[in-house]
Formats: sequence, structure tokens, C-alpha cells
Amino acid sequence: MNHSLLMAILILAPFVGFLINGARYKKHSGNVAGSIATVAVAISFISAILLVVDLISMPAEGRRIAVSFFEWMAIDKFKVNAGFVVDQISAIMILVITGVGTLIHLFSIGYMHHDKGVAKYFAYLNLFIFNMLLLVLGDSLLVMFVGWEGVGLCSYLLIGFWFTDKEKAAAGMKAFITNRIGDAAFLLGMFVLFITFGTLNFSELNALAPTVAESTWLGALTLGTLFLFIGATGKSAQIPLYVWLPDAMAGPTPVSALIHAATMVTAGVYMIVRLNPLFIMAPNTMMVIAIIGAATAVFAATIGITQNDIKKVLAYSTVSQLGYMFLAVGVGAFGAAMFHLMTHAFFKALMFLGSGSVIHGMHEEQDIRKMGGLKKYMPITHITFVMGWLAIIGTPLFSGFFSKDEILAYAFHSPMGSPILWAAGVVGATLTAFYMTRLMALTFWGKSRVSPDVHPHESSAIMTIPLIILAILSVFAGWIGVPHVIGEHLGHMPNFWEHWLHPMISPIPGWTAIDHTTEWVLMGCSVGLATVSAIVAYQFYVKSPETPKKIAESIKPVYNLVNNKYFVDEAYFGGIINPLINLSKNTWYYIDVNFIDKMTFWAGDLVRGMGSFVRSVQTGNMQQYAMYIGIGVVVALSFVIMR
Amino acid sequence: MNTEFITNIGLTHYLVLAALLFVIGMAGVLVRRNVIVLLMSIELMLNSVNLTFVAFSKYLGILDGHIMVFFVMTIAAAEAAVGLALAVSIFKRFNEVNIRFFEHLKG
Amino acid sequence: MGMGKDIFEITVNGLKLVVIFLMMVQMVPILVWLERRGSAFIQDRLGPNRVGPLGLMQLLADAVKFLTKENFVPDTAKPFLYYAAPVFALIPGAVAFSAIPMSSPIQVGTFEMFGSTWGPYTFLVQGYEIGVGIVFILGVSSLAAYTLLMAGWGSGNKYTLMGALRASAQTISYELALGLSIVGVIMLYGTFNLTEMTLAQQGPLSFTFLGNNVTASWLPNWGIFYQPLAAILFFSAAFAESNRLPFDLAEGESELVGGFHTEYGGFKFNMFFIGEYGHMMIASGLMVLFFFGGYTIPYVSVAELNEWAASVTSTAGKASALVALIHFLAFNVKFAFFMWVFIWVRWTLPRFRYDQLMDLGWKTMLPWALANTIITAFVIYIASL
Amino acid sequence: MPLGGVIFIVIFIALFGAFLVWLAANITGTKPVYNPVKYEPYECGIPGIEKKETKISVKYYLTAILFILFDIEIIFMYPWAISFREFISTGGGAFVFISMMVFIAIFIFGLFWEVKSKALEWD
Amino acid sequence: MTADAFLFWFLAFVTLASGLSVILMSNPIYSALCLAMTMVGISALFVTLNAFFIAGVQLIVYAGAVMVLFTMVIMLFDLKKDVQAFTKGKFTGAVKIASVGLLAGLVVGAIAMSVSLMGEKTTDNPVMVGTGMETTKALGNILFSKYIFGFEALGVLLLVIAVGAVALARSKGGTHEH
Repeated sequence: MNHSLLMAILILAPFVGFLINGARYKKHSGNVAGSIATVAVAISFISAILLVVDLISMPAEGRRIAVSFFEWMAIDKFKVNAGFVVDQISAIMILVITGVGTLIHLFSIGYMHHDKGVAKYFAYLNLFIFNMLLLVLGDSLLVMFVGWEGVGLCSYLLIGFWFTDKEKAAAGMKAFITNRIGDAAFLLGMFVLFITFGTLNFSELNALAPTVAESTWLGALTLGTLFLFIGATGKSAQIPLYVWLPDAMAGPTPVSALIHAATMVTAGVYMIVRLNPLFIMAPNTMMVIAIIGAATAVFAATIGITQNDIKKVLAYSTVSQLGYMFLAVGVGAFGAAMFHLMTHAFFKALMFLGSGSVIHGMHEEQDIRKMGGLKKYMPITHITFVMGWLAIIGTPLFSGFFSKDEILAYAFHSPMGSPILWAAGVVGATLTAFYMTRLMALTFWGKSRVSPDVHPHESSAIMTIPLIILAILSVFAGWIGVPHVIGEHLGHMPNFWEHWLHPMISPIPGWTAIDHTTEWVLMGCSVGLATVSAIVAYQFYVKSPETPKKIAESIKPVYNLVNNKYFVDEAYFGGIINPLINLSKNTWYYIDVNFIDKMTFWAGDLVRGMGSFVRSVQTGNMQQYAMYIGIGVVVALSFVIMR
Repeated sequence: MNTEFITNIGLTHYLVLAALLFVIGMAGVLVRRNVIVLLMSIELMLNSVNLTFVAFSKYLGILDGHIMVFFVMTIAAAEAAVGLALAVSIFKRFNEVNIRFFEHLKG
Repeated sequence: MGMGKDIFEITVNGLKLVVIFLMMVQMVPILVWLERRGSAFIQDRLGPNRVGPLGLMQLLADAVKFLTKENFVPDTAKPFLYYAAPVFALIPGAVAFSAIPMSSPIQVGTFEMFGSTWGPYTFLVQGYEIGVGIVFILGVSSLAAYTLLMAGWGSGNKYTLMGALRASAQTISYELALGLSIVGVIMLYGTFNLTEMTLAQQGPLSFTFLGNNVTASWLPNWGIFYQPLAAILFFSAAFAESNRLPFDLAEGESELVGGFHTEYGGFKFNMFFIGEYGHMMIASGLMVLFFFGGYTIPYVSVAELNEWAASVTSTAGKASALVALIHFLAFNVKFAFFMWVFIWVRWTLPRFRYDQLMDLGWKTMLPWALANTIITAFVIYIASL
Repeated sequence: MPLGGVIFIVIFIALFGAFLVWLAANITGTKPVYNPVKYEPYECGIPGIEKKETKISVKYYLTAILFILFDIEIIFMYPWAISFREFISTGGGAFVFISMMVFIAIFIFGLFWEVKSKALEWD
Repeated sequence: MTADAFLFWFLAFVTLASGLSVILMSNPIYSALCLAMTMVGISALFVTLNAFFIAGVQLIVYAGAVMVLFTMVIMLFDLKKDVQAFTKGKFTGAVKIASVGLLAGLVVGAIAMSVSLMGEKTTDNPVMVGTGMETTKALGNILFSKYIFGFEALGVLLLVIAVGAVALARSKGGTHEH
């Protein structure tokens, strides 16, 4: 089959699913709607596999499938094609999106079984996949932006899916508005880039990037990339625009898994990686990115420790892990960022789905203080969750280990990195191990605190199968990117990942190879600290559940600060939103009502007076109007001719 | 007398002819009172535009003009259908086709 | 200037048009006779048999009667429209009929006349060749609706007006099915040109399917074998287009009297009559062209016939004339068959009710024609894979 | 011969023929003798007392309007039908086929709607 | 004079005469018939411009469908003669006629000017010759590649019109007696 057909199927299959489910949005049968949606995404997945297989069979140089369906717009020099590209980077993304997407769709059939709006739900989900594919496949920033906005819309729709609950509707709104701030910056970034380069096409931008010499600190390149990065912080929930993501947990859990863990939130990382030759030319931006990423990683992890809602913990964990990815990007480790993106997609989707399974089995209970000891009720969920846990805390040879340690190694050694960034990363990893172990302990292990009228049960096969598949991926996905230092002890296992991405990644200026001892030491550090913190957490929450309370008691101010998420939401309200409202109110009263309104009334009276004079012209007589047009044309034409 | 103008037919001839037809149609729109004749005059104007499209298409050697004619025809037919539907609906109710009567429809 | 050479060609072509027009007009009395004799045969009676041998002189008697009728205009009529309508009834039929190729072209070599050399020329056995043949014919014959409306309104009688509205509503309704049924045919031949269509149908049935050549030498390569549904739809719609039974709802003794030509008599009525037969002839001609090989002879390709003609005649011109003659005969045999079918159906089937008629057109034939289009496109696409 | 010439001949002969026919229609026949009853519009026996004012069903008009719209859709299929094979041979067959099927689907939807809304019912 | 030139002048005369009759005939039915004549004339002009398919479509759509609709509606209304065919106001009438006349002069002037400016661009450069088949095929090629969205949009437009026009025509019409 030819590529354009495959590409069309890949992109349009979810859209067709959306149309079908959207047309029958009033239907209640979850099985039918779910099957349609799942099949649609599965078709997409198959065509993605076929495309990637074709891509692999191509020679390494020029490994790229580009399809342009039509010219979208052509305004003078500004030409945009509806063009789509599968290359090394987007190949990974489409596989993750459609693959994980299929599993999550499958899971949703079980999870959303009883919901009334199930057809609508699947329609949105399919629309999301469609938009996500547009985002990752688009060959220019503008096409990407269409998908970018589209996923924002779907995210909004799905967070507020149970919109009759006011709080959930508000959460959707929050996500949307926060994202808009980022999107505005994204648009500005596009403008800057278009003014500088005269194109928005990725390959052209990347090719042109080295030709623009950056003379000033805030030159066009830095400015454009910074704007784009602000856009990315909105979509990928980084400081300062991360606040929407924890609230986004109001949506159905599979949505959290798909959109707010595996795919959409990684769009920012993906965008930066796609433009990496551009970003690498702007070291100042890179520094900002790295700092923000590291800060987010630590910051979100500390909040994660104190949360009691199973999904909130995971949400902060997601923010933290995204911080890792940005840290990686910021130090120039684009490959590592993509690697972590993929492994994170697997284990975080797994954990979210696992939490969904728990919530489902606990009859919509989300508070981990009311769980505990679920191991014996939900064996499969437990086992798979353990796999995810091991992966995320960086247990050696699990997928999270490889990706996280690669990031840390780069953060330490890259000329753009520094030991401080590395230290922040390690602290983040330690904290991650702590709160994830806490989550495990409180949910699955220890004594059961389940209230007697709740009877936890294992979920049906349709929900556990995706869990199992994702668990397998979480364990083994890391093996395609084994670093040399470990690989040479495993029978010289090559680093497939690096080979694959190599042509797309621009080298870090001033990069020297890490010597093996350093790498071993770094690895040992992070693994050791994580292990210690995991054991501590285990001790705290399984062996002696009283200790953490005592500790919290003893450092109450700090605990409260962290437990209330550093009062960031409140700070935003107190520092930005309320003053803004007050300012608006004052300006409204003094300037608007007392000055402008009076002016406008006066002007209005004047205009009305004139209008009543001119009104005599507007007779309703169509032919008179036509006559005016005629006279106008005569005047205009005579002007043109006489000129 | 220069007979070149008569024997050598070129783009100008078609354009002038179309312009005259257009103006005739416009005059119809301006001076006639019957809604249906008004609509017919509009069709005449559209037709004259089609003529310019085709003429340019031939003399510039590109086919896009033909496509435009196609589209214009569709639009014209749609316009006639809706316009006449309105006229029929008003005629059935008020037994009136004078355009001045239609002023009563305002606000 | 080559004008001198053209004059002969223009003259011949002009004469040709006149001849074709006269042929069409002269075919009408013959068909009337055929219809009367045929209906008598079908209904087991004798029919006209007194005037002349086999009643053939009846035609002349009819003509005399038509020409000597009183020539008057009703008081309520609009004289201009009343006179113009019958004339306009003839024009679309005649113009469309001239576009039908009835035989292969005749080649005329160089010859001496009036002291100068003329030729060579190629004369087509059709009024004129136009590249977009079908579209042109459809366009011209769609003008026939005006005749009905002019006659119906111009007569100043309510029966004529209602008859005209009925007839035109029916005509335009079936024009949809007619136009749509042709889409499949156009797709099949990939051309609008009637001659190209004809030539595409010579020889035995053979086509390519999924890369395999399929040949059935026992069948001619006619369109009917590719487009049977289109043929049925086209022929039925053609009946309705020409207001023939079973679709002659424009007339009705009990409700509308004679329909739109109630007020007409004499020669003017005769012209409407010729117009109706003109429609039948165009329909039959197109039927032959689209689905029954046009002027080609079944199983024999044009090239073979040319070879044979060249072997029995002395010059190329004579050979082409012979071939043209044979083709013309072949065309006329097929053509006459369909004219007979028209007559046959008229005396066999009962008429529809008006609502049934409209239902048939809109709710049955239009969807089937659509289905035919889709299926044809699909099969052509699949076959080319 | 230039095609313009052909058209010229056709128009000329058609007009000339029409004139001849019109002439024939007027010359033939005997001169009528005036008779008020003969010159009345035809009625079925009873003399017409009302003036000619007939209420005509709006159905005819509806039919004509739908005819226009569907006719244009059919006309759009002609260029498609004629270039379909070329599209197939140049590899764009599937795209063109699908785009026309979308168009036909809209067509069918319209037809279906008209049938369902009883716009095509004659009683 | 060549046949082509004669044809053009003849058709120009026919279209202009019948076009003028459209607006001068006080009986709308004659207006409609004259407009049909204009359409046929324009169709023939298309033929002289080598646009055979467009000419056929013009016949089918305009002359064969749109104008039939007009004629039918007029007959449906049974309008014998317009009571008041033209505008009454003397002043506005004069202004209207004057503006139309001026427009005519200006447009013709503009065309004459621009043509002399465009110079060699408007020289007879007919790439579309032949019997019309190639043109039609090329038309199909463009229509189904470059203009595919316009084409589909027109399909939707026609659907909307079909629904809307039927609803309008069957409605009782109006909300109040005048």
C-alpha cells in the first residue's frame, strides 16, 4: 500500500470513529461504542506499524515518509501544506499514541461501562487521538498547532466530562484557560519564527537554524524558542502553568492515563525535540528549560508526598516526571528525553489504569487513607502496579531506570548541565521513590482500612489485559536503550535507541564522552538513594504507620505548606487573579462608568442625532440600495480610471 | 475605416459584450418592480460574469475560469431556487410580487 | 485564402443538414403509418387499408387534411407564443438529431470542377460533429420544456396550461434519471464523443479485469453487456421524455382533453406531432449508440469491413462510400427496431397514474441510476487494480 | 472546416428552417371565418363563464426546484466520469472515487430527506 | 469577414437584443423567454471560445433548468401584465439610468485601457483547442484536485438549498397581514 493511503488511514480512522460515535452520541451501549472506537484506534495502530516498518526498511539517511495531501493555504510567501511526516521522532510518537491509545480504549470499555454518556466519551477519545496524530505528524508548526489546539479542546471536554458536577466543570475550564495562556505564547513564538525564518516548516526551520547568528541575549531565536517553551509549559504542566494538571484528575481515569500522563502532556517535550536544532542554537533558552524542568521535578515530587488522593499523587508524579523530560531537553539530551517520554508513557499509563482499576474495584473511592491491603482482593492489579512502581522508582534493569539514569548522566556531564541540576534530579528521584512507595504501601500493602460496606473486587479481563500488556512494556521497554556502560556487560548489547534517533538529534556543542567510572558512580548514587528512600517509606507506612504522622506533627508548618501544594493556587488567586479583579473593578468604576460611559453616551447621542438624519436614506427599498452600490462602483471606477 | 476592429475578434470584444450585458442586468435590477424580473436580471449579471471568466480562460490559456463558471452556475441556481421560494411563499400569502411591497418585511 | 476550397465543403454540409432535417420530418408519416398498422396488428384488426396499397396513401390524405384545416387563433391566446410554440417544438429535436452519427465518414478524393481542383474532403454522415456530443444533445433537448410551457400558456386555456405544467414537470423529473443513467456510460467509454463511443463497441466482447484479458467471441462488444441497468433506465426515461405511453400523462380525455396542444389544429398540431416523433428518434438513436454498437456491425470490426470494401472497389472514395452505406443500413436496422419498440410498448402497456409516474421517476429510477453510477465506478476501479 | 463555421451553419439553417416552418404554418390552411363561439377557449361543452384563473399546485414548482438542484449535482458527475479512468491510471483513483462517493452520499442524503419530508408526494 | 467574426457579431447582437428585452418587456413571461434566449446565445458564445462542455452545461443548467423554473413560477402566479413594471420616481429613475449609463461607459473605458496596457498578454493564445474532450478532461482533473474542497462544499450547499427551498416554498409565508 502506498504511503499517502496509509497515512490517510492512520489519521482519519479515529476521526471516522469520532464521527460514528458522535452521530450516535445518545446511545447508551458501551460495548458497541467502545468497540467502534477501539477498532478505529486499532486500525490506526496497525497502519502506524506498517508505516514504521516501511520507515525501518529505508536507508538510515533520508529516513522519512512525507505526505502532502493538499495545499492548505497560500498567502503570498506564506505557504502551508496539509503535510504530514513520519520520521524517527514521530514514528515513536505514533506508535505510543495509537498503541497505548488502543489499550486505554480497551480499558475504557470496562471502566465506562455503566456511564450514560459512553458514546460521547468514546467520540471525544477518538477525536483526541485524531488531534494528537495531527500534532505529532504535522510537518509544520501550523499543522502542529491545529492538533495542539485540538488536543486542548478534547482535554477540556474530557476533564469536564461529568460536567453536571460543578467542580469538575470548573477543573475543565481551568485546564482550558491555563492552556490558552501557553497557546498564546506558542502563537507568539510562531510569529517570531516566521518573521525570522519566513517559514514554519520543521525541516526548513531546522535547516535554517544554524544560519541565524545569535548576537544579543534576547535575539529572535531565544525569544521565539522561549515563547515556544512557555507554550510547552502550558501543555506539559511545568512551572508556572502546571496548576491545571492535578485538577484535571476530575476526568475519567482512563482519560488521565491517556491524555494527562501518556500523550498530550508530552506534546511540549515532543515539540522541543522536533525543533532541537533550533533550540540547541539558543543556549539561554536551554538553560531556562533545564532549570524549570529540574525545579518542577523536585517541587512536584514534594507535593506528591503529602497527597492522599490516589490520582492526585499520580498527577504530581506526572508533573515531576515531565520535569525530568524538560531537564533532559534543557541539557541537550533530546534522545534521553524522548526515551523517558516513551517509558513514562508506558509505566504512567499503567499506573493510572491500575488506579482506575482500584477506583473501579473500590466503587469510586479515591482516598488512599481508606484503602490498604488491597493486594489480596486485586492480585492482577497489584502485580502490574508493582511493575509500574519498580519502573518509576528506577529499579535497575526496569525501563524507568535506563531512561532516568541517562537523563541524570547527561545532566551531570553535559556542558549545558551542571552538578546542581544533577543533584536536583537525584533529589527528585529520591522523593519519587518515597511517595510512590507510600502510594503502594497505603493502597495495596499493610492493614486494610477499607470501610466494611465496600467490597473491593478485581476488575474484569477487559480491564486487566491492558494492564498486563502495559506492565510487560514497563518492564522491558527500557531494553531498547541500554547505555553502553551496562550494555557491554550484557554481551555487548547495542543501544538501539541512540542509533535510531541519531540522525535527528543535533550534537551538544562541546560534548565529550562520559567515562565509565563517573557513570557507574552517578548510577549508584541515584539507585542507592532511591532504594534507601523506598525502604524508609516502606518502614513508615507499612511497619509503623504512626511515624509519618509524628513527623508531620513535628514539622507542621512545612507539612501544611506542602500539603496545600505550597499555596500556589492561592498565590495565583491572591497575587494575580484577585488584584486583577480589583483593578478591573476600580477601573470599571472610575474610568469606565464615570468617564468612558459618559463620553460614549454623549457620542451616542450625537450619533443618534446624525443617525436619525441619515436614517431617511435607509428606506428598505432594495433597489435604492442597489443604486447606491451602482453609484459607488461608478465613483470607484472613475477614480481608478482618472488616476 | 479600420476594419481590423470588426474582423479580428479578441478578448476585448468579449469583455465589452459581457460588460454591456452586466450593465443591462444592473439596469433591470434598478428599474424593474417585479421580484421575479429582478431575480432574472441578477441571473443575467451572473451570466455576463461567466462570459468574462470563459473569455479570460481562453485567452490566458488556463482552465480555472471554467471551474469558476461551474461554481457560479451552482451558486446562481441556488440563488434562483431560494429567491423564488421566497417569492412563492410571499406571493401565496399576500398575492404580491412588487419589490416595494417587500419593504414591509423589514424589522 | 482557402475560402474557395471551403465553399464546396460548406455547401455540402449545409445541404446535409437540410437532408437530415427532411429525413427526420419524412420519417414521421412512415412511422405514423407503421404505428397505425402495427397497432391494428397488435389489436387484431385491419388498420388503414383502403387508400392505396396497404393503406400507404392514407399518409397523403392525412397530410392534405392537415394542410387545409382552418388556421385560426383563439381569442384568449397570445398570438406570438401561440404561433412560436409549434416551431420551437421542431428545433431542439432537429438540432439534436443532426448530432447523431449514422455512419462512418465518406472520403472524397480530389476532382476537377469549374476549372479548378477540389478536395480532398471528408464528409461525416451526421449533421455535424461536436466533441461533447451527449452533453450537447442533453442540453438542446432540455430546451423542449419551453415548447410545452409556451404552448400551454400561450393558448390561454386552463386545460392547456395544466397539461403543459404536467408535461414539463414530468419531462424534467425524468431528465434526472436520464442524465444520471448516462454517467455510467460516459465512465465506460471515457468520452462524450458519440463516434468514439460507437467505435469503442466494435468487434467481440472483450475487456480487462484485474489485469486479465477476458474475451467472449460469441457476443458483440456492445454497451448493453456492460451497462444493462443503465440501458433499461435510459430507455424508460426516454419514454417519459417524449411523453409517450405509458407516460403520456400530459393528455387525458377525461381531465385535460388534449393537454398542452388542445387548442392546436392543422399544420401546427402536426408540428407538435413531429416533435414527439423527433424525441423518439433521438432516444432510439442514442439507445443504439450507447448500448447497441451504433453503426457498427456486430462481430465485424470497422477495419475488417474497410479491408473488404477496398478489395471489391477501385478507389478509396468508393470504398468509403460502400462502407458508409453498409454502416448506414446497420444503423437503420437497429434504429428501426427501437422505433418499433416505442410503438409496441404504446399499444401493450396501460398508462400510469400521475403520482405513480412521479414516484417512479424520483423514488425508483433516480436511486437505481445512482446505484448504477456507484457500482460502475467501483467496478471500473476494482478492475483496474 | 473551423468549428465556428459549423456552428454558424447550424444556427443559420436552424433559423432559416424555423422561419420557413413558421411561414408554412401560417400560409397553409384555409382562411378562417369568424365565429365567436369558435374563437372561445376550449371548454368541455359548457361555455366558460369564469375568467381564466386557475390555482395551480405548488408541487410543480417544488419539482422544478428539486430538479435544478439535483441536475447540477448530476452535471458535476460528468467531468468526474470522464476523467475517472485517467485518475485511476495516474494513481489518484481512490481519492477521486472517495471524494465522489462523499458527494454522492450528500446527494443521497438530500434525496432521502426530500422523500422523508414528503416533498415528492403527489396525491 | 470570417465566419468567426460574423458569428461573434451575430451572437453579440442576439444576446444584447434579448438581454435588453428582458428588462424592457413589461410582461414577465416574455422577459423570461427572452432571458432563455440570452442564455442560449451565451452558450453559443462559449462554443466560440472553445468551452464546449461549459456551453453544454450552460444549456442544461441555465436554459434547461433555471429558466424553466422561472417560467413555471410566473405561470404559477399567472401574472398577465405587471401593473407597474418600472420604478415611478422621476428623479431616482433618472439617477439610476444615469448611473447605469456611466457605469457602462466606465467599464468599457476601463477594459479598453487595461487591454492596451496588458499588451501582449492578451494576444490570442488558445491552448485549449480541439473538440472539447481534452478540455473537459483537464477540467475534471483540476476540479478533482485543486478545487476538490469547493466541489464538496457545493455539494453541501446544494443539500442545504434543497432542504431550505422546500421548507420555504411549503411554508405559509409571512407573520402578519399588512
